[in-house]
Amino acid sequence: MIETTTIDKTLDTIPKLLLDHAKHRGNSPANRHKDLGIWQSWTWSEVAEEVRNLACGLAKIGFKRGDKLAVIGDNRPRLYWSMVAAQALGGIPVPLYQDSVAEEMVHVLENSDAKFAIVQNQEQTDKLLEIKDRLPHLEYICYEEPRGMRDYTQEFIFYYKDIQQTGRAFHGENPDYFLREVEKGQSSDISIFLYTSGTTGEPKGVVLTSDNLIITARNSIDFDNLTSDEEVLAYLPMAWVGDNIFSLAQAYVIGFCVNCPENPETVMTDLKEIGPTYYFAPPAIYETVLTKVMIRMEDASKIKRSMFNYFMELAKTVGIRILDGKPVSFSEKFLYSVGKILVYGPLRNNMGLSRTRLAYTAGEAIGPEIFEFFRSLGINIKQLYGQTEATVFVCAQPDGQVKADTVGTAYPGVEIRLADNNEVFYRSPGVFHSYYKNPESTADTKDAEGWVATGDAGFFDDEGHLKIIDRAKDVGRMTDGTLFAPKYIENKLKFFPFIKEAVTFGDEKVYASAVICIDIEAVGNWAERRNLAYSGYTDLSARDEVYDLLQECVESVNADLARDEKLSGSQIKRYMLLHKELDADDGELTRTRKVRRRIIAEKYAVLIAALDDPQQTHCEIDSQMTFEDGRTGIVHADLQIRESVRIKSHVHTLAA
Amino acid sequence: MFYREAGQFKTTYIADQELFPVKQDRWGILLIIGFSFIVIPLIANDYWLQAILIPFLIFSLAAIGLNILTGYAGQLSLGTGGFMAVGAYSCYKLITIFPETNVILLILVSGFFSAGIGLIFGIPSLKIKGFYLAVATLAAQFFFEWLFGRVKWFYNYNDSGAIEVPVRNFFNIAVTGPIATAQTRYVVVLCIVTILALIAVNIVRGRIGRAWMAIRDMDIAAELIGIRPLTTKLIAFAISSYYAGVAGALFVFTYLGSAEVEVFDINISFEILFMIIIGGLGSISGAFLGAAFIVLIPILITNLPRMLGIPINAATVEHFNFMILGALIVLFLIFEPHGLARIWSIMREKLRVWPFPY
Amino acid sequence: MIFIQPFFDMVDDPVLFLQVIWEGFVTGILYSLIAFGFVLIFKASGVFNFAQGIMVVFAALTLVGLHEAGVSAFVALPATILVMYVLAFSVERLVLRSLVNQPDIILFMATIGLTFFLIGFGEFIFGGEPKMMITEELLLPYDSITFFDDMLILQEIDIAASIIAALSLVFLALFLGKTKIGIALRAVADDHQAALSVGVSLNTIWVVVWFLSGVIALITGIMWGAKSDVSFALSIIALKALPVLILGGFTSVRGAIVGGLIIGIGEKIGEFYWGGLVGGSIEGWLAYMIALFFLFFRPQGLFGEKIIERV
Amino acid sequence: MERKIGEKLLGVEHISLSFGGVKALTDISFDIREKEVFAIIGPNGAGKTSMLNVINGFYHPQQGEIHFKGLHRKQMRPHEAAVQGIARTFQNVALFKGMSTLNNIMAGRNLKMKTNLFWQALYYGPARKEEMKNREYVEDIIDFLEIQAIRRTPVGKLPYGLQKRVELGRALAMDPELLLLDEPMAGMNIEEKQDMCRFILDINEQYGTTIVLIEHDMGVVMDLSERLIVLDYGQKIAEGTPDEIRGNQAVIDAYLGVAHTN
Repeated sequence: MIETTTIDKTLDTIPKLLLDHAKHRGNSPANRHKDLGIWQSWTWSEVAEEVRNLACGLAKIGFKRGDKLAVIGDNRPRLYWSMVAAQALGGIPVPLYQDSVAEEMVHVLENSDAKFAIVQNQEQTDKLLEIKDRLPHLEYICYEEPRGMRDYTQEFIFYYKDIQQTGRAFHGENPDYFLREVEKGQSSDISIFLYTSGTTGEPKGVVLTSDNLIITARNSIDFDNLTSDEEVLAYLPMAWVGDNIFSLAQAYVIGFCVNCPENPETVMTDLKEIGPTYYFAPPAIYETVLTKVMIRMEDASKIKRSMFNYFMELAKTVGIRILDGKPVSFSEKFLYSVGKILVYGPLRNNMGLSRTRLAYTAGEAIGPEIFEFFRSLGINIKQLYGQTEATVFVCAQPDGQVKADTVGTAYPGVEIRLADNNEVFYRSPGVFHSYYKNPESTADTKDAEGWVATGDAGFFDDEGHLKIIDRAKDVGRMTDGTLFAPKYIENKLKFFPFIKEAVTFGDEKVYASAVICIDIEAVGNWAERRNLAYSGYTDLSARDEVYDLLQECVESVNADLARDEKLSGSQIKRYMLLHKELDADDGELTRTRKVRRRIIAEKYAVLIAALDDPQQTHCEIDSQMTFEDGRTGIVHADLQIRESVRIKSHVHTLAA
Repeated sequence: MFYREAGQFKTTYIADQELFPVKQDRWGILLIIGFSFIVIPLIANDYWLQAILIPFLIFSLAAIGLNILTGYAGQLSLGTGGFMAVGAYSCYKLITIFPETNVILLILVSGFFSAGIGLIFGIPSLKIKGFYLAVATLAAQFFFEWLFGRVKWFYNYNDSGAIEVPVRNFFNIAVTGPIATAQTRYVVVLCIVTILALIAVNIVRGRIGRAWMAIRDMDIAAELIGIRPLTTKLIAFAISSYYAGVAGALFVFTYLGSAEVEVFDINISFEILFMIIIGGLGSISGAFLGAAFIVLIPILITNLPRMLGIPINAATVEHFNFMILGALIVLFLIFEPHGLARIWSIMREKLRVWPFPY
Repeated sequence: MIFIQPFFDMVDDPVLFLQVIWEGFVTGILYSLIAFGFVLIFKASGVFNFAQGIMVVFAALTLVGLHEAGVSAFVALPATILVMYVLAFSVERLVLRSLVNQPDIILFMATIGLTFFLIGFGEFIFGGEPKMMITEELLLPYDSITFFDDMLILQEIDIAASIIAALSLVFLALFLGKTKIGIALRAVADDHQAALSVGVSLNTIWVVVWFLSGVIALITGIMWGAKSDVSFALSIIALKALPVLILGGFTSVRGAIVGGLIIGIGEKIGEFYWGGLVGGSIEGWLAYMIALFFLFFRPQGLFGEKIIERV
Repeated sequence: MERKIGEKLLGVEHISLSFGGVKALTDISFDIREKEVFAIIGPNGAGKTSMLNVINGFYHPQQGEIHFKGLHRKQMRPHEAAVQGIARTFQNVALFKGMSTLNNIMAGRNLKMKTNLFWQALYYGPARKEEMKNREYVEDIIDFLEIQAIRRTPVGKLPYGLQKRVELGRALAMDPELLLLDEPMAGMNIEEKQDMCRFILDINEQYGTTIVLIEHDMGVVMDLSERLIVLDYGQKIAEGTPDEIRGNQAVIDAYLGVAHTN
């Protein structure tokens, strides 16, 4: 049944919403989890009961209002329930990144002074035990999967189901306890702590209230008119704000079903089985999907391949126009519908996106051809710009006005202004309450009127779409005064499948230069098809053929930059291909695979110097690297430097 | 390419273990059934019904029977013809003894006689395997050829030595005998075959089917997990022979109309064996594919040259048929021992991953 | 009671009984020959060659066919032998080679396929209608000798058949015992590695055994053709070799001979004395029943070695 | 972690076995108690496998008796052993190659399934209920052995290590009281061995199954088993705890010496 979002405004906390769904649509599915070979399912009323039992159980063993509950594990219904249970008791859930090592957890756990921790399995339990003595507040650990936990006899360790058992009994004794607790909840209550994995410094705990979550959720539901019939796959980290909106807030407000994959390895197959109608993924995932498609098509028979190419060409024009509701000729429509049968349909089916009505990408800029690819298949993929501090939404692309290189217009209820250094500020109902136990950074970020500094630089294009170019602090000026937005250029480079990572330098320099890491998979493939033998990454990236290949990429980026008056000056003059992949283990990337510009600048100072010196065409370097097996060693390499053609900006010529 | 499996997820084991878990397959099969029940009787002419479709269905049934025994339980039998004969003749005797009883019922009952016989000839399978057993089953083949040819009681002492199918009605429609129309006989056969095929599928995907395959794949291991070899094999023999028996009864009652025992000679046993080899050992759908294949070959050999204007006499057709059959068997055994069924499932896989190659 | 009667008949007319036994003996010899062909192939390649029976007919048919085509008998004979070699060769090339290490049962079914192919092929070339064996042309005797004032009649051809059969058996025994290939062949029967160590490739061995059993088939075919006429109707009778094998064991030459005689004589007696009581011509299945009956007591046959299953 | 070793479950008394004069086992006697992990070790051809074959009724000893769960027996068919609750895996995997992982393990439930042919033919009512009940049971095992990914794969296509796991799953599906493992780790790499060890211990504790295993890797045996006997040329040359055995000179001569050479 379709529900329009005429939502009872008195339902101002997640637990209240839960009870409401249990009451009104108790038999429709709320959660599914691929387990023991099938999708185990829970209706809203079942979820309500599970949550109630857990909450009562927690209360029984001593969970008080305001207590913090750490949640660690893959996306699992029970873990989501534990967050809701905590909220029901007026407590605060603190989801952590399940793949971070014990050390990385210490800060979050003790900063949030979590008293309870509900974890997925033995692995997570072990992490906590390893650091427990440094966490005075942590009193209770509760695990979801009993596997291997037989011998954990410590009195402070509990089995999820046992707690629920106690809870059931407790509920039997005081039947109205749970309801009362839920009723106590208010819209202004603090609803969750979300720790932002900052590129620099310790993560900060972003405090969000019920209002933040629920109002934002409502707006977004109206914006994309989501219904209670959506199917989503919850596979992104629970600690990430997005997941809390998509898999929790939105789901609980409108009441659609959230599906959890069997385990991280099976996400792709599970995705295909569920076929979500509403899907979210960072650009990287869309990119891998596209790459996989292309690589698999390489091995297809000639006829198939040419058919595929023909229809993909067609889709690029027709498909997107259809999606944007623009007119298309009858013959085009006909051909497209043929393509639907032969290519688009099967393709979407294999990607598990057959039923996908709405897909989002965010976090980073997405490659135009990736974006185009999915839209041309008739998948309405859109970009949004957001932050934890904004409870996700700052900008998003309304249906019908979707472009690859913008993040869309201001979101409903969001005001945006640009500072003179092009930094983006916003104000919205989603604006966070504060950073937990960190008033000064709160003050730095959020001013008295509630304007929040994003730290990102950008500008509006003529259609009022925001264009983010880089972190404000990273945006520099070149000696001739033109804006230098490294990230912006790097992303443009990285859009080429052959380029894995790129680091550009140009701040206070005469010309811009780039250090580029090839994508071993894509380039390797390319090399094989030209049966070009190579011994490994270092060898491959030193090849002239590869340099020639990359030359084209760099130059087309330059052409692209030339189109933009503000950035034309920052075209790349000299570049080199690095002999190794940037690696988180070498501290060159963050765990979330973001480039650590500073560290690289120090580590490869030699190279950068060489790039800046027009005379040098070569540069030798010894650098430390970590190998697959974890050993570290020094590798020596002699890297060549190439010049790339820079295009004169048309804009300038016109101006002159 | 027609598969749209995204969103077809299973929330219960019942759904997960459905016969056709994928929606598109369900539609496909329904389409086929609908077509053969409604469209064919309307459009097909007598030649098609009488010369192709009816024998095809009957052979499919026999092939399912043999496939249960050989393909699933791994017990090779060359006695199918004999078991079919038992079915046919017991049906003939039944209809003489109980002239008033519904003929369709009798056909189904006569299967039990051959089942019983199958049980007896299955007993050696306790001690012997492989071609030893195959030879043992030849005993059944030759014995019954002789029995029904020599003992006059079985063909009611006709001078002709043949059994004549009397006219029998079902709701006042003649379903057997000379005046029964091809349409009626086709529908009767189709109903019986469909139901029995469904039953076969159910059995092979359940406990008994697994026990059969276990015995087939590794009898020692099977015994060590508590599967009783003899009982399991005997069940296979009984059920298999039941199918053969019903097929035999149908063969005479709805196809030939009158027959001498020679129609059940060893060659029919071989033909049915070939059907399951070409169709696919251990696959019910394979039985149908194989039957279709082998029923069609002679027709093709006869008609193709005619179309091309080359005169060809019946004898040569016969010879070619033998040669081609023989060659095909060898080829299939070499290149696709799992037969047409496997080829189909490979094609299906291709369709599922379309446009990707894998 | 009525089933006891025949025993008295035997005693009453021993000469007739002798005659029956002789008849059985002759058929038995022929069974033995076919069975021998089976055993040869089975020992060497583990293939249960269902087509052996057909090869008999095919050989005979080729011989007669060639002669009808105007080839003189003594050219036709070696020509046929050549044909049998080509057959053996192509079977090894086209069938066995591609089916190595397949389960025996698959190979068995392949030979059934081969059977059908040979039938179709043979009839296509030489026509389906029965033919007369060219007995005289091959200088085989065709009179008959009689004893006990014509009470006991022995066909000379039968005697010749027995002698030739015996000779060829002896010859083959020598071949297996003395020649290098023969020894290799016996080695293969035990294990393939051993054979290779003798320095003969499996493929050649297979060609050889199939050729040998082809020759045996030809001999059998001639004998049989001389008794009845030559057509694929014979192939049913040729199948009789199967019960013989079960009786004698798949791996034993001795078994093949003894089994052949038992079946031959047994079924003749059965047919002659009891057949009438149950409607006659029980020859068709009696052999199988006898074999089946045996199976219960010695599944491995009279001379086959016992199979011990290991885990 | 304390394990509750219980009453005597299996008694082997003066077993002698020979094939046509060749002595495979001579006068072997030992007891196995409930819930223990018991190992049989010895050089190749010491008669270890024959011992297992005797226990689950595949071979019939000329002399001696077997007591299982109190009741004594001299002769029995393998499937009777299965009925009594003895399961078994093989030195070289003996799976049903043509069937999927799921069906292989389901086959292990055979004894627990009873519905008659009639319902089987309909695949409805009791038959389907029973099928689903056992599917659930099997899925637990699949989850336990971490083989979800290969649920539908024909076992013939699986790598050796996984096949061994599936075979273990099949034995486990019988819900046995006594589990005989014939070299469960033969031909495995370290990683697979470690997994297998973990599984064996978990089985022993989670399902409370008594386990008898034959294993060459002394390290593994010493870690896993509470008690073991050592066979050599079909005779028992030692019995005791791993530590006792380590010290035992006869064993060192007979076994360890061999083990080092191969």
